[in-house]
Amino acid sequence: MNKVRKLFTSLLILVVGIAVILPPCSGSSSGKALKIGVVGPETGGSAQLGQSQRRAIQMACDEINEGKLAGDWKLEPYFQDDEGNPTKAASVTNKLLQETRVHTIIGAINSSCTLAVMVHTQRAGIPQITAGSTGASITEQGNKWIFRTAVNDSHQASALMTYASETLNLKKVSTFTAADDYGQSGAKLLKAAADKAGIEVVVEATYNSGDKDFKPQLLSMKEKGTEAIFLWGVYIEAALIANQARLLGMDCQIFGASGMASPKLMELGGEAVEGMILTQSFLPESDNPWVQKFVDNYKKKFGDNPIPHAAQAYDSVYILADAVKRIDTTAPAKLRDAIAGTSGLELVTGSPEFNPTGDDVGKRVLITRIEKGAFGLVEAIVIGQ
Amino acid sequence: MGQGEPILELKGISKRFGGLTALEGINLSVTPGTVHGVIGPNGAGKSTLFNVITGLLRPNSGEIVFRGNSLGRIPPHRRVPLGLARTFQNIRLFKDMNVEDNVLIGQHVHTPTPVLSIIFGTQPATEWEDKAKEVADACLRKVGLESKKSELARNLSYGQQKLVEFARALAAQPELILLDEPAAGMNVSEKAELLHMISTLRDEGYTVVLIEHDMKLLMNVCDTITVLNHGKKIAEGVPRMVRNHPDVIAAYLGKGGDVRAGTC
Amino acid sequence: MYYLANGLPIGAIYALVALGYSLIYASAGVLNWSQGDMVMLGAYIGYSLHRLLGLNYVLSLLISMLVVACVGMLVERTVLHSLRKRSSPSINVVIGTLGVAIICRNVALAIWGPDAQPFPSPVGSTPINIGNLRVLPQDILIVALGVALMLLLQYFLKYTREGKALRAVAQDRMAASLMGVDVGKADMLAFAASAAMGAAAGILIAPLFFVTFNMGAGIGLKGFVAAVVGGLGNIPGAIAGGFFLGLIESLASGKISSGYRDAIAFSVLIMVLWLKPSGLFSRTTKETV
Amino acid sequence: MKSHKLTSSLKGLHKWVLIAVVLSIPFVVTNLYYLHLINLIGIYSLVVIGLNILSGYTGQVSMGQAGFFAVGTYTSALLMMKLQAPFWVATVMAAIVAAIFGVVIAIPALRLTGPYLVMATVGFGEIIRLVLVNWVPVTKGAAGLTGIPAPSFFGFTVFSERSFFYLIYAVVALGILVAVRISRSKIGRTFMAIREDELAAESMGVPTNIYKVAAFAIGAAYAGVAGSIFGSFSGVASPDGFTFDDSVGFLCMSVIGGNRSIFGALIGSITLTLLSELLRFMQSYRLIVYGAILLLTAIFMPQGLSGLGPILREFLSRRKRDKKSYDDVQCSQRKGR
Amino acid sequence: MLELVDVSARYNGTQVLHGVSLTVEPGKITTIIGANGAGKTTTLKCIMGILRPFQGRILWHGRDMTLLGTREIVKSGITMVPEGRHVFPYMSVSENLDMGAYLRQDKDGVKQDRDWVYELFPVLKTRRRQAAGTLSGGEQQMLAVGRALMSAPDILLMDEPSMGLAPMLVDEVFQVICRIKEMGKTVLLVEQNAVKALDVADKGYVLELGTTVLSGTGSELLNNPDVERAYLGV
Repeated sequence: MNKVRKLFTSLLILVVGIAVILPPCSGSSSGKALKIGVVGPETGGSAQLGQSQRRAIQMACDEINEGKLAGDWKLEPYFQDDEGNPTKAASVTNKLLQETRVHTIIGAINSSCTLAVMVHTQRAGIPQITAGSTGASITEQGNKWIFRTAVNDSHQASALMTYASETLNLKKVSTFTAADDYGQSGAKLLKAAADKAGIEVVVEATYNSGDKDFKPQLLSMKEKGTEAIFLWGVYIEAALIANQARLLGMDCQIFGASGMASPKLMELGGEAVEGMILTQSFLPESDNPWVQKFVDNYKKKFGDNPIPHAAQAYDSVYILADAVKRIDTTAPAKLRDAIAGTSGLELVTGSPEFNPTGDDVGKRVLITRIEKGAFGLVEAIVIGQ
Repeated sequence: MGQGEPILELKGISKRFGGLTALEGINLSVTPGTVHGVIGPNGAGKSTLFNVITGLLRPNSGEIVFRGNSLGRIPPHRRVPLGLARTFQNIRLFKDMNVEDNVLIGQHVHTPTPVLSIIFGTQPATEWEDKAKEVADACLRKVGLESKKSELARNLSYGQQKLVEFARALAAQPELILLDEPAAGMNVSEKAELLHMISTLRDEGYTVVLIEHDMKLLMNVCDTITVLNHGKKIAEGVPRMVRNHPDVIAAYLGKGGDVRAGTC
Repeated sequence: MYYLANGLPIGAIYALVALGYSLIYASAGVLNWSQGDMVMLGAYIGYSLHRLLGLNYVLSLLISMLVVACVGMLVERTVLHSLRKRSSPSINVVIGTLGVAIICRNVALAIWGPDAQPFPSPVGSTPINIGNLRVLPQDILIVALGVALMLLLQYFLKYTREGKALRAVAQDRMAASLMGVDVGKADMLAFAASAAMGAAAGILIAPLFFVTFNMGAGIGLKGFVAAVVGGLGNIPGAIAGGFFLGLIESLASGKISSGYRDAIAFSVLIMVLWLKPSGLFSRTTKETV
Repeated sequence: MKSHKLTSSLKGLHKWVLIAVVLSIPFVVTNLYYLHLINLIGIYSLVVIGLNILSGYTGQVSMGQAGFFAVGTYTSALLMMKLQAPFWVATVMAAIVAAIFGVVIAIPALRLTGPYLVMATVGFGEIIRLVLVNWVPVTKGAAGLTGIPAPSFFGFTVFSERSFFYLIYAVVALGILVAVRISRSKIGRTFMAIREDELAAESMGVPTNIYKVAAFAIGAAYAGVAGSIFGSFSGVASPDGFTFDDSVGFLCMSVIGGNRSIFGALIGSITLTLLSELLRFMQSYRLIVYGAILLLTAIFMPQGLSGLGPILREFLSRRKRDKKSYDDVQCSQRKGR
Repeated sequence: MLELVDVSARYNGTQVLHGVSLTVEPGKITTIIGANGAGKTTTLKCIMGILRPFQGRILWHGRDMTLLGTREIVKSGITMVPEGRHVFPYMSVSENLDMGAYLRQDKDGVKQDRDWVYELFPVLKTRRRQAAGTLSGGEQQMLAVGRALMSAPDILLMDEPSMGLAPMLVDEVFQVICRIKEMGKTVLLVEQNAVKALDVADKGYVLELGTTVLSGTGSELLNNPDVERAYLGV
């Protein structure tokens, strides 16, 4: 046994040793290369978002490099896993900035991670695009290095509430949101939007991510005579809530936000999510040629329909490609200005245009309804208008 | 405290575990400066008696008076500064600590804990530590283990561990030492050493109460012997008297009086 | 009444997982932190058999329990057995089984991917009305099968030779070995039975809560809590603890605050432990000197 | 006599060389990513030192150390953000508040041992996290606090990784110094006695309850100080950074490094932090390997990595001894002739 | 039939046995007496394979058993009634007896032996459904003996069967030991109660500090003043 122990000890020392000795291996980039650092949760609770982001970005970079869509520039993505943990997110950002010496960063997805990443991109003066974080606070920091291709939650909330009050004529609604960064910001924005639209919020319930039983909260909504439930969270819980609402015999309208817009929602929710109304930035079934090309390629490569996070991440790469092509340099300040000046591009989720705080206001917000197991477009709103 | 007054007095102590009566109406008084032996067959309630005296077990009835004060519900650790210290039947040393540290724990109640001085590494802490170590070394010298002070307790032989426990109890500077089977597992020379030590302690003015099976040791060192059987006191007196007491012989050697256990 | 009906199914799941903790603690005296991941593995293997290979539900359940039981035995051999041979401190068992948990979780992620997988209920999803309660058929199935498994385990422990040997090892390791019981084998058996219980729990809840690679973490922790409340090592206690926790959770989120539900549950449990340091339903044994 | 003096001055030299090496790290390690990791290691090792005092010395295993870490982070961050308290005041307060939480959890934990104690500490950690998530008006909920100010002393602001390095390692050095003093003092000795045999300690006059509570308070205070620095260091703090997994991570560092030694804390945080970063090249398989390494270390190094120290020392001294006994043999043979 | 040759063993790092040699003859009661800490229990543990001696041999019907595991030793017909009884407290009396027969495959024989044990200890029959932990000390001792007998052993090792029992029960225990001998079983008895043990024994060994210092027939030793001296240390 002692032998095994010795062997193991020397192995461990070897591993640590190699790692310490190994020089920081910088990417072997030659010629004109734009290095893009990508931060997202590839393991842990929100792994499916991070892995979708990774696929879409890899695909976009391949397309751009093959088609020479960024002029002479080659795009090189470098992926890092933050495990959904802000401390890890900060570490890997540093790794990307210091070791890989990336020119820009796409990430992260959890708002808490994105905020942690922003501290370092701002310090280093490197532009950052988040394709996944919708929390309103991200673009309220006064940080000029951050851009967002996800739809700011406040736009989604007001679009939904306006639709509920003007089209459906609802008066009493409840919000039911995740007790995480995404859900908590959603709850706040929904309340504000409801007040503006003149709708009464009778119950403001929350749940912890990972919860399985939502009936107690649903019951209290039922008692208060709620006409609609606004969900803010991810698809697993949304499907469960819809299921349990049906179980309790509630037939009120359910609304949701882009975070849960995934084909998985229908797969898991089945009958129960039929008729649910969601905002999203992207519909795989759309007849928009950009969308169709993206969806076709994605499906060919990965066998699945892409989720909106993937579409936004994909667009972010095209925005970067366009920016670097225009200025023909990777100087961070110039790159930042170039991204800020993006205009006239036709992409999967709209025609991006950033406002002074970094939000993409050229984006389409799509109000969709689930019909026969698929999203159907109800109305498209362009944020900027 | 007058010479004749007992240092420890037990008045009608009873202790039951569930249905089992471990001690029943025990009266006992220990004269200061003497060695008092407690004997009895296994399961007679000797260790329970020690646990009741040191406060690890609370008696169901009865009172314990130590140096004129009733011990009542005083927790075990507050009985040590009053002058009580003990050893255990199955050695309970701090096995992964060195011998000196074990003995230093014995002095716990006699040294201050200068928290701030420890944190800032100032003089008082080191001075106290040095003083404490001197006392600990003296205790170890008494049991002849000074040379082993930096060994881990677990690496000592059984007999040596017993002696360390003894030194640890001494370090508590007690008036009364309770020794639970100190000679068990010792070889002949270690036993002789122990005998000598106990007599020395008595000469130095300590009071000793000990549980022991080794009659030779008891006969040679005890001033008084109390005999327990099935939780009751069946005899008490000077060793010679106890040695010849028929009840004691019957209980301790297992002679069942006239009733023979059947013949095979 | 409503809260009772609501707490029962989840309570049954907790009870199954808690049984696993207790069984292992009783026989081997250690905590197995990979218990929750046995639930996850069970659910995934069941999913693969049922959804991908088209086996029927009951068969998938049985095969999956069998496979995961083997995993449990493997864990016993690699972690507990090696550590016992070296008489390592028990904290190393905790670290070792945590290592196993991390491995399981990420192997599952690598094999089945990050997405949640649906698992259709074998008994349909049309709610049934019982009095003024609406319950899902799967809820009834969970309670029924869960209780059946618990009874089966009880039968195994009470009336079979190996089961009795397992209880004997739990009660007195030395005496059991004097009877000729192979205590090492008993440990393996305990790990296998625990893992199988966990796997069953996984397949039972899969139709309600879907299958995800990190589903084991939450359920594992709750099962541990239930086992502790019931008094670790106490089999009926673990069952009672599971149902107790299910009900407390149902009540706490309904009556007080859903966000603080777990916080309330944990506070109650710490208080319970304060009053009864070895669990609510423990059989107390006193240390003597 | 002379040689004795020489060796003692050599020993002194040792110390100075070590200090010089540590001080020069930020100039040698110019890659800020590595410096960032080194800084994180420093913060973690403070947390783990506290955990070692609690678990390794006193024998009370805690799986809720991230809870104390969180209390420290939020206390200090809120004091600085809401009351504009200077960093050092906030840090002291963080230590005190965390210690108070330590006492609060220690009291119900006094009667608990083994898995029951583990459960109570797990519960405590989760309660803290859930309060941070749900007490939105104060903690800003799950998104957490942003814009936690950088520490500043006499107008000099600690902002860069390099200046943080000096701040962190000054505190780590202080923390190690105090921890070593405690562990080698009467207090540390008493902690160990409680770990070895609580009943015997009680019988020797040790008020075990007070010491157990004290161990919790000290363990928590270390985590509190570390938390305070961590908040300023990362600028943001959210409940995501203080989960059960993080508590487990601290426990792993403690055990893998060797929880019965103060330096084990340092070794553990270095090993596991570097390991999880170094394995990144394996992408999604890295956590599998990480788990396997945890498992193997637990099996093959029961005393943790710091347990290798004595083995190595013994190995070296045995070589010396062998040589010496060889000399003895030669000697005696010569005599015999 | 059972022979220990110069057996030495350590317990927790300290050497407890310093070369114990003894012989047990079939159909007889052999007793080992000695003061506390003399190594009596350790000797039994070595025979049962719970402890592994580092020196010496243990022969059973001429076969070397020194390195076998407990399970094999029980299978070969050796059983021990441990000190402190060690019944399974949460199992019923009859389950405890079943555990005794754990290694046996002959159902009829087991049933027969069970009836025999109930006959030997009628009190066990009346309490057969009760949890063993709720029995009195004496009853538990009976159960421990009965459980050991259920394995149909050739030799029964008994460790301090009279410990902690009231005098009346002590007598009963020794009567039982005699009855077991009458059934043709061999008994190796470790006792502190020297007089009683020597009274029933055919042969006795006196153990002191891990070595056998005296041996002889029961009555020889009983009347040997040296025994009293050695044993009592007077």
